[in-house]
Amino acid sequence: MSERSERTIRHRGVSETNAMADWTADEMMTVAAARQLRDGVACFVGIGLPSTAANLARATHAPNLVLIYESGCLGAKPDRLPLSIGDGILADTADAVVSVPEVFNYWLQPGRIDVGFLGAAQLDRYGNINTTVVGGDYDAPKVRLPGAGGAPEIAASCGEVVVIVRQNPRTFTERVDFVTSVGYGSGPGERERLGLRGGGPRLVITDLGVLEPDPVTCELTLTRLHPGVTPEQARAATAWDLAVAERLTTGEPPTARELAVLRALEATKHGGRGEPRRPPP
Amino acid sequence: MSERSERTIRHRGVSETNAMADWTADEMMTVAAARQLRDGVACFVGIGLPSTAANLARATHAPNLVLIYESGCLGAKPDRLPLSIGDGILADTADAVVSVPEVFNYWLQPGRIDVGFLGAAQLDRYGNINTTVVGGDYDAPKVRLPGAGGAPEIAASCGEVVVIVRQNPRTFTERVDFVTSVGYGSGPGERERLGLRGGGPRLVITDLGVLEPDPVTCELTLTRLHPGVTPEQARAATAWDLAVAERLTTGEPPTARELAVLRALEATKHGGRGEPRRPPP
Amino acid sequence: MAKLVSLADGVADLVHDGDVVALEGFTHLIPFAAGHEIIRQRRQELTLVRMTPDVVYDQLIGAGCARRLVFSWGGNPGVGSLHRFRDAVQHAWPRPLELEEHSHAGMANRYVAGASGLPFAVLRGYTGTDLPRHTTNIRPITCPFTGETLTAVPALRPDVTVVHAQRADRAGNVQIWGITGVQKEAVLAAHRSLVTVEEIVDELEPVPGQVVLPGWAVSAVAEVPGGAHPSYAQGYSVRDNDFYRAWDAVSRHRDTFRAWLDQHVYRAGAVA
Amino acid sequence: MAKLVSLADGVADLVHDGDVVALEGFTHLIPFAAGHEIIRQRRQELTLVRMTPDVVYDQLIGAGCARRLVFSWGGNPGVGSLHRFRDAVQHAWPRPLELEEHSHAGMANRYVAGASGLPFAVLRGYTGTDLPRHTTNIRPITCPFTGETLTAVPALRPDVTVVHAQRADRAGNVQIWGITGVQKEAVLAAHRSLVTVEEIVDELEPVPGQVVLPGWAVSAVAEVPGGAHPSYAQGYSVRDNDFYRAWDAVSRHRDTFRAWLDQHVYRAGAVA
Repeated sequence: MSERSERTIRHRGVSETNAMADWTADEMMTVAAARQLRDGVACFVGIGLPSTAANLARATHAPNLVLIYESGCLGAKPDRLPLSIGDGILADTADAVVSVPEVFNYWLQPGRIDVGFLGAAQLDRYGNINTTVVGGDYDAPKVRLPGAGGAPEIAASCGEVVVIVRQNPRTFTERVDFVTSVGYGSGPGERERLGLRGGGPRLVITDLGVLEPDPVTCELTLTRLHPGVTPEQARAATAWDLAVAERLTTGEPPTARELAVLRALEATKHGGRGEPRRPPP
Repeated sequence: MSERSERTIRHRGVSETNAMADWTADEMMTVAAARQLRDGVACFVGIGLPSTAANLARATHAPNLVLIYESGCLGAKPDRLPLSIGDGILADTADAVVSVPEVFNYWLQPGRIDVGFLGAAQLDRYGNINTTVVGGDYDAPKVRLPGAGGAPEIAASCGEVVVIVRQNPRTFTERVDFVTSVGYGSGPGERERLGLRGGGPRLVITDLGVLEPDPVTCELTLTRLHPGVTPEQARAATAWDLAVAERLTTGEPPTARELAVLRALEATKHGGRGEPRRPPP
Repeated sequence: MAKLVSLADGVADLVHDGDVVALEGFTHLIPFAAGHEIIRQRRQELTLVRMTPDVVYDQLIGAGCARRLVFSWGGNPGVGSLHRFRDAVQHAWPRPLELEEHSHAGMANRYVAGASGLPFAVLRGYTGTDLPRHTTNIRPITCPFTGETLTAVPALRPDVTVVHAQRADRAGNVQIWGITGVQKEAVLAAHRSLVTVEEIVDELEPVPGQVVLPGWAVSAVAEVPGGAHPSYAQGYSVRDNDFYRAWDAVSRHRDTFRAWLDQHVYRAGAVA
Repeated sequence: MAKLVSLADGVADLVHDGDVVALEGFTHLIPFAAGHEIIRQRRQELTLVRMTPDVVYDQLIGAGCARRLVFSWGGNPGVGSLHRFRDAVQHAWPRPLELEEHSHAGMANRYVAGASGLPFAVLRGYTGTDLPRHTTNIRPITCPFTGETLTAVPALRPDVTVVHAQRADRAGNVQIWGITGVQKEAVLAAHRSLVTVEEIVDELEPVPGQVVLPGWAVSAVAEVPGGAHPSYAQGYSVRDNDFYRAWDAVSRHRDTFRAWLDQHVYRAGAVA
């Protein structure tokens, strides 16, 4: 998946007097995700949108957010967007850098991480995630995706999971072709039966709105729309018969500060050739 | 057990013209142990006589001996005798300092250490070692000893084991009261049956001579005497009917250099109160 | 974030009668001052856990704080026996002491399992020894791939772990260097943790060989300069070998031990 | 003691046709130059092992060196898909590629078991996912103390592991700092190991956060400045993000890939 949104649809903001009130759907999605991170929690961050959202949160309302990267960086405090989960800026600014076995065994597995951020290539109504293969069968897939990475255990062991994913009927599918990471499995009680100790998906944040599991059925339910989005758009972007909350709310648009900080962060995400060799520190 | 020998018997050396030719039985034992360490091997060292012998070897014929201490110091190169397995000089001079779990799991357990040095409170004819309880039963022992420490796994996993122990009938016993560390168990094939991957005791070095396992029966056999010791003395110091090799040899006495280096090392083993607090480095 | 507390408050809050308590520190950085505070607050019925119950546990055992000891090597390193430990085992003085006995490799792996949120650890260990006869906490386990038999030990999950470290910052991030032993695992395995430090600083200057425990993984930090004495804190102090030697005589008899305890612990302040 | 060798000699000596080969380095310190040398020496039928088979394995797979891939995440980090990997899986080009697929936690623990001389590792992982349906190398295991079911994975024991590091001394002691990933475990799990380094120095000045691999635990060390490019070596270089982005176009079609391989690997010297 590309780090940069390929969508260019722009929403007209609420305030004509605010020069920054133009935002993209991806910006709205990132801001909505950042807002979900309470200050001081520990957050297991993947690269791309989750990392952008987490760093936006840290630069705005959550200065003490603890960012954990699977490369072993605990409490990283990058002043620019890292370009990979192993960016040098993460090690340079971390409270501690530990080995990859340690980050999984001592930090993720025992449930020390409050929030896990995940993406998805396919997602079903119970928040089960596929990032492995789409179409055909496993041995001869139509599309071979990167695979599991840290996701199965993040989904199993974090206190809760937040999924960030663009909403469309190919992604929001009736049945995932491969269960890479378990959400609520086949429904209520399944996580407990499997012995998964984390709480599972608490939120799915898309470019259209926010879905939350129904407290009884565990089925993902549309609970919030981003400004300018209709329930019909969200239902049309979902292959299953999307449940909509009785009290469907509309989220606040990005504030000028959120957008300014987000765009300043994005501007740090330039490429660049490797610099010539420097002497060691 | 005291680090310092309480024996004061002195042997008259071979050369009347050598002013250093007076040595103690413990010195002979330490020198004999040091000589067994080939240069470049990795050696798991306990404190006391093993540490003295290993450091003597490193200061004489084996400058590239790799000293491994269970405190996690790999390749320590102390210029004085460490006073405990966690002496700061070990960390300061080590190639790498690792955690205690790592030293056991990544370094000892896979068989990376060539030689393990062990002491014993009791030892039987198959080189099984007791450092746990003597007399009475386990729950109400006559003497409670320190216990296992690293010894059971050193005895199991090192390429070979060298035992350094003073010889007397209480220690060299028909049957150990508790098997803390396995030598050859009940005899040939037992290590293989137990799945122990190290070679077991290759040498037992005492203040009287050297015992080696018989290649067929695995029974410890007296193969060498220190200068001035008789086979009868060794048999009298052994509670079982000690086998004596057909070709019993007599070891070389400590050289002047060995004694000088050993005594210089011992002289560094002074005590001392903690110094007042210093600023951190 | 770890709370910054006094040693007395830290022990009062975190160490309770009947708790499973681990004081760790492998020769280096042994939390003696915290041990004395536990004695001073007259904690009872503790299960004491420690790989090397050396002088600090000799003191706690002799003071009657312990009901049970889980350990792998109980001696006065470089000196000899622990007389209070022996007296408790051999003569039930001042009270009986139950033992659960392991090897270092087993204990280290039990902490690793605890830190990892696993119920057990697997090792090549104990095989052929008499140790498994005396506890149900050493059991065989079969490799599901090769069929080979190995040894399993259950995770250690102390109610509270206490360690000493060189430094912490004001957010409670703890920095340890030199021989770091099993401290990280012991802290992460525990439900609660108390770290005494030589000093609290504004900024933790990185040091080669350091282990950093993030403040959000520690319950409380107390500044206790010299809190490892007679053990040492690399960069701050050296080991007081005279004390270890002198302990042999002090601890050999009940009355000299009690006099020492009275003078150096009960009547002393929070800092040893 | 590790031998000091040229990269070409190191690969010739240590990497053989049909071997199980692990190139590790978690985003940082990826041994690209060694990968290119393996391609240049036209190794065949390799089982390639790596947590994150990114661009370096896209190159090895596209060059036809691999029969099998054991991995947990195969993508171009921050860019997108690996087109050579996809072409091999989806169209068996240039030859079929068997997959054995895990999670990061599983792969990391497989290396830990290998480094520890154990036949398997235990973790909380894979449960409820479809991963266990496609390999026999993920199996349930029961805790002998609690009865709880966990997951076992077999040890990884590569024939040879190749990593890149910042420095080594003349005895072959290797120093790595920054993100150290799973390199120590991958080296210790392997029967043989080759470490490429930015430079060989007389003395390894200690650096905070360092991991040191003793020379006696490494088979050979080769000085290959820039050997991690387009990945980076903290303290020596920064990541060449343009290269990773450009790789998407280079690798998308077989002919552009072959042209790149011809120009930048086959016709290049030992140093990438």
